[in-house]
Amino acid sequence: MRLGFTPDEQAFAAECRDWLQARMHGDFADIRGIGNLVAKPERRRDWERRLAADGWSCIGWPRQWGGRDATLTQQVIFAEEYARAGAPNRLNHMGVELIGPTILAYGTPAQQARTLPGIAAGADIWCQGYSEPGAGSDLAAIRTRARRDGDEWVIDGQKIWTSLAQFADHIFVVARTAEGSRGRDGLSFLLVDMRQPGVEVRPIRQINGEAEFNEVFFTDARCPADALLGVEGQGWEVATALLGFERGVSTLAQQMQFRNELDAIVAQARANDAARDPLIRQRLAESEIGLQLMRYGALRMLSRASQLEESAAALTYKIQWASWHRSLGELAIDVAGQAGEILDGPDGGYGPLANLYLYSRADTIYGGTNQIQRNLIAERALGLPREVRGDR
Amino acid sequence: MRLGFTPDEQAFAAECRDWLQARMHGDFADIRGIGNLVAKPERRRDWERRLAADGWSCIGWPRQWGGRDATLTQQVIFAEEYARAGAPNRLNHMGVELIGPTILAYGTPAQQARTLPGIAAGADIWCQGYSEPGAGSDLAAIRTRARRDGDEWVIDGQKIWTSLAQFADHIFVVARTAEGSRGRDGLSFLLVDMRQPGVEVRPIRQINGEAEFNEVFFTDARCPADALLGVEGQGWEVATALLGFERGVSTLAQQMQFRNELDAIVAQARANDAARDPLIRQRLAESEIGLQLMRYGALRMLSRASQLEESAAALTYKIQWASWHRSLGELAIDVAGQAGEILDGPDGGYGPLANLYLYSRADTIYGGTNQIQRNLIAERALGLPREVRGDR
Amino acid sequence: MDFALTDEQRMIADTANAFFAEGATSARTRAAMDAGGLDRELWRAFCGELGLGGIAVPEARGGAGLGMVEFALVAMAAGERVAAIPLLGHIMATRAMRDDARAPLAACLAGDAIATAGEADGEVIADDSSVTAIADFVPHGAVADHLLLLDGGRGWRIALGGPGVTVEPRATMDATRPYARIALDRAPAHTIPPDAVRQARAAGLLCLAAEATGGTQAALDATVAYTLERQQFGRPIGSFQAIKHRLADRKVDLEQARSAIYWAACSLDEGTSDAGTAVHAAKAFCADAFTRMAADMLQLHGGIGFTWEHDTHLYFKRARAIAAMMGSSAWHREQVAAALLDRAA
Amino acid sequence: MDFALTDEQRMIADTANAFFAEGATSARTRAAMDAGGLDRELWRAFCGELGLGGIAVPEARGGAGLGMVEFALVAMAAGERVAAIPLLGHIMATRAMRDDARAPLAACLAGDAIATAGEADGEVIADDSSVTAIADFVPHGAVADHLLLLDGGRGWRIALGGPGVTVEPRATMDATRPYARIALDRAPAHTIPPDAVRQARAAGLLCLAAEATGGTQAALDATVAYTLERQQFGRPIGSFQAIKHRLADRKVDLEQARSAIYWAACSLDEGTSDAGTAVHAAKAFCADAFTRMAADMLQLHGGIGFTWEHDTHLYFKRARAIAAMMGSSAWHREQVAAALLDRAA
Repeated sequence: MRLGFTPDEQAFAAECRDWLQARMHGDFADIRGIGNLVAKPERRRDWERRLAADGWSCIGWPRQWGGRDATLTQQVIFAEEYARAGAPNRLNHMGVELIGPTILAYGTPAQQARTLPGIAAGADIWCQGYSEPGAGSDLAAIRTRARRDGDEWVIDGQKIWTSLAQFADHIFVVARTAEGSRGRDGLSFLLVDMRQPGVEVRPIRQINGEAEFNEVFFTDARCPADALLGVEGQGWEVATALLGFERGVSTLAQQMQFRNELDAIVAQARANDAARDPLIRQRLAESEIGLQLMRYGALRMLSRASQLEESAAALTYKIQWASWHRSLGELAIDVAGQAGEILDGPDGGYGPLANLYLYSRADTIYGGTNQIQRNLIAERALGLPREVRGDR
Repeated sequence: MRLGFTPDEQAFAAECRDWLQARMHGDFADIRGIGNLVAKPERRRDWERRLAADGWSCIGWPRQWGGRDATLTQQVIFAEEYARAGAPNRLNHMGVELIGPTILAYGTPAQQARTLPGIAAGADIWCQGYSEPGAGSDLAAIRTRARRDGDEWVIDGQKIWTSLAQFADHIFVVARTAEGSRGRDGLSFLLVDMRQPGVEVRPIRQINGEAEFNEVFFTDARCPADALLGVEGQGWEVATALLGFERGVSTLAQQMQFRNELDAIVAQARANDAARDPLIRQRLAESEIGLQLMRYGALRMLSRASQLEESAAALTYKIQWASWHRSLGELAIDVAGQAGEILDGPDGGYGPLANLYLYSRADTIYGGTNQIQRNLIAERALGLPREVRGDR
Repeated sequence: MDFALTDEQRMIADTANAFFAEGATSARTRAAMDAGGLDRELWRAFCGELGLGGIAVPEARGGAGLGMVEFALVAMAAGERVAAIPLLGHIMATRAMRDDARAPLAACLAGDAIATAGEADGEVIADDSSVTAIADFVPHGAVADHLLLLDGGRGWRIALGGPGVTVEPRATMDATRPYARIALDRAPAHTIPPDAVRQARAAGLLCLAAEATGGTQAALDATVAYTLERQQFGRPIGSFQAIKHRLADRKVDLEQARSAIYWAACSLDEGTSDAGTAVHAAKAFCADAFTRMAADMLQLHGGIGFTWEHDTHLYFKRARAIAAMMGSSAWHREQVAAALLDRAA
Repeated sequence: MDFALTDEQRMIADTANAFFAEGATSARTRAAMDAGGLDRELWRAFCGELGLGGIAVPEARGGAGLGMVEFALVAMAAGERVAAIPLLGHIMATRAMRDDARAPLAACLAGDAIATAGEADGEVIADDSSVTAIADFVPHGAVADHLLLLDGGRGWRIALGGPGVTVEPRATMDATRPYARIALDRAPAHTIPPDAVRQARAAGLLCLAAEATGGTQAALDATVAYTLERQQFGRPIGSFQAIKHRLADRKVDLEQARSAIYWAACSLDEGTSDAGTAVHAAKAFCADAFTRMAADMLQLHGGIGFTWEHDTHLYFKRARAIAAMMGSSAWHREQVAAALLDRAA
């Protein structure tokens, strides 16, 4: 157990830092520090391509597919330097961090050759087609169907809460391929092109007035027969494996975004004297402690993912960061006071602290509500009895 | 809706105050301010008799049975003056406040004549035989049996968590009189003399080292056939009706005890400068607010118990006071600091603040745990679905 | 002592509930949100047809001659529907105008003129007839005709149509009660006596606490209904114990909030010595209870509650606004603590 | 960077866990509670046979030459069993003695002498060779031979058998670690340098945090087991969602507590600049997590957990003691806040 970096690792950190700082204070200064996920999408596409051009798009991937075979520590270093430099949220997070590794694990060589270069090059943006209306966190209740028609799959149904679908070129879809199947059985995992008439995206306006999430409608949408990842009926397993990558090194990048948010709150508290309020100070300390414990928890997960004790840390991570972030939003608006309620952000929208307050409410809902997470922890980590389903 | 007292009510308050203050600074000064429930039992028996002698034992009862037919407001006044004077917890709370009113409601004239005068006179102390090992808060799981033998009921079984049984002359027992019955059916409510060989009391040593609670064992214990309150098989109904009296005027006396405890914490906080800590001040304010809201909630319950809105207030009252009191215990020990952990109380026991910390942990357990209370509120006040039993 | 509502009080509550249930619909409130946060038609009907504009004003001054208990019942009803009406500023300003013969009370009670109230931020320079000050967050300030400006124990009444007044509307998170920034530069002002200032502020705090309690009730009702209807894992989610218990806790909150409202309102009406503590307690407790309930409403509605189309965010944002207005809960608790700790031992 | 335990570290943890599971039984701990809170046989075995008394002391000074990570693993194991041993004072005092050639380190490491540490309360008068002071709450003070007295940045080593020392045992809520009041009246004292004082205090805080984390683990395990076994309404109570969710939250706490321990221990071993913050964070977080878990253990065990015979109260009281020792959680958070807010913007 060791926290410090070797001289080689320190050199790598300097390389990352130099490259990122140069970009963020140079040709990409206009998108430095952008937290908002839907702002300036074209510039962020440029940024994805620039990362790729200089070899920083997916450093953890194999060299064969445009990566650098980076060690875990190198990935940690890059993720942290990335956020520290104020580089924007990755428009292609889903591609690089989730579907890419899943295709590496489950894809045929042909599928890999067809999909990975576009992701690595920053050209193809991906989104995730899991949630459905009425199904919420219950993946087994999926009703979107895909039927075989010659050399193609034909997809009908609806997805919801699809983040950034309005910018995506591709979507990975969990659909029911076995007619009449129920629950986890009969699902398959499909890679679908968004640029076709059968796919329609409707943005969902959120409580902060913006629209990161979307509904995606499939009406006779099509993908080639060999766009099925894994084997037919293996959709549940592939979908679940993909979720496992959510706990990868990108968690550290997310944490550095959190760090930037906390820094902004600290700055506000200093500016309006909230920093002199002992109660606010307690909450700032709690946020600081919680963030550090997320960091060290993530390092535990990443350092030895196979150890039993560490897998419990992985299981508890979603509710930990989601609840932490929601509390940070509450702290943000309390520090801002009434001034935080005035819409004086860019384009007449919410300022960053108010937006954080509103937006962070989604964190404990999507990707498995806190309630679902507690069930999982109780059942898988503590061995308590499973919840009774009403329909079994 | 009116808070103030009429001149008549003010005069009554003065009468209560004068009598109580004279006793508490006179011949009963030695038990003034005793919060501990098991200390000086003999003097507290004296006190019960003295209350009775001067007509203060059960003022809400009918004159016929030794009461004063006091109005609700008079009862409120007496309860509050009682606690304000530092008069001790009633050793015969169960007799005066719970079984007495239940016998008035369900008893035959003969049963009333046999039991009520002894309670009113402060001579007969009662305790409650509800809980059983393994049954916890689940009254329907009672296993104590009573079988008819000529003119008597013969009782076998075990009760637990029987408060003050070591001082009691009588116990009211819920027992299964219909052989082979299950759940709420086949239970009866019996009035049993503790002074017989078939009844054995074993104190339970608690985490604060004292023993308010007891196990009570019945081995061929007996009571007359006509000591069954209500009719055979009606035990569930009678037992539940009795619990309703727990939300009577005595809640206000309990609250004045709470007020005395809060005052002691405030005094300690002033003495050791904890009162200058902004976090402690917040918690003191929360305690003060919570106590006031209990008071006004109780007044709502009592003022118009039949109104729909008020019954919700009644349903929420147990968890409210229990959780409040447990938090008060935490505040007490935090205010006391490490000094509070030193056993410097009378007889080498815990000091009052440490004792409050430990003892109040029972409040959210007995008489229906907080978990049970939340189920009741969700199901009865909000109409949410009932919990699934495992054995049905 | 009788701590139950009288029949007349129940009738007032029923009338107000029916009025807002019919009038303050989601569609009308959303229309008002795009129009300065004011449903003027609803407000006129409230003041005129219903005659509730002067509920707590003496009959001699053209009001209904009732008290703070009755006002609180009305404010709870308005809060239940997140009505876009200037009730807060109105009760504060009219409370301050009661003993002021030259005040435009009649027009305000009739709903023809709109009165509001705001705290001064920063320095206030005042003489006998004018005031120079800035109030940053004046509720419904952009649609108001009269302002009650407060600064500690001092207060002034100012006609907003007069000289030396600059009103800057501000887009506000709770669009049912938007703020305005009002700058006064030697604006003509009528001084309000300290007791009226105290009463106005107490009425405002009670109004916020009562609105919060109404909002808590409505949010709880809506959430219970949703959890009974919404199915997950083949069961209504309201059958899951974690959700039952969460909502049970909110019900416990709600009952306490009601007790807080009645305590504070009665204490103000009867002028008891603990009225100040009661009002602080009510504001802190009820605002916090509403904040918790609105947060749970959002959480338990899942994704749908996170959309603009659903009414959840109206309650969520109203709860936030109430929590931040006229002093945070922590500040009000500190006042309670000071009273408790300064009491003779 | 490698934030997983090494094989050697896992072996140390396994050894310590096995040692305390076998030795620190409920019966022995309860016997120790009636004998000054010290299981001397267990302590001798820990120091002697196991050789763990000097785990974090350099080999040149007779120790095992390991660090704070290894010590924390051992302290967690001791905390899991609420062992009645003077580990806290020992690690603080021996940490301070490391560079002090005249200190009775060997006897302490062997378990032949018992060392403890305590904060001075009130004024301290000291010269080169003696100290006058009072320490009110010295853990295991009544059975100790040597005292490390701390007062802010200053520290002294005092032989308790010497002149000018009065030791008054105090019956203490956590009878596995009773306090003594130690009064020093010009007692001969050896001055400890400020850096050693800082290290001793950090080691003490880490010890408490690690004990708390071990206690949290044990209390969670026991409660999970009990809720699986205990039936109510015809089901194991562990199948009720409210209980599942409560325990899930405690598991989340526990995982964070472990991260806090490793962060703090590594930071101390590597001397990072945030080591101070890490130690404050660990004490505050782990003490609070243990307090919550012990409270839930009591609540979810129902009546049985409220009895003297059941071990629940040992954990409940230990949690309380840890929370109050060496600064409250709020105090430690305030130190974290100060570091955060004083950091250059």
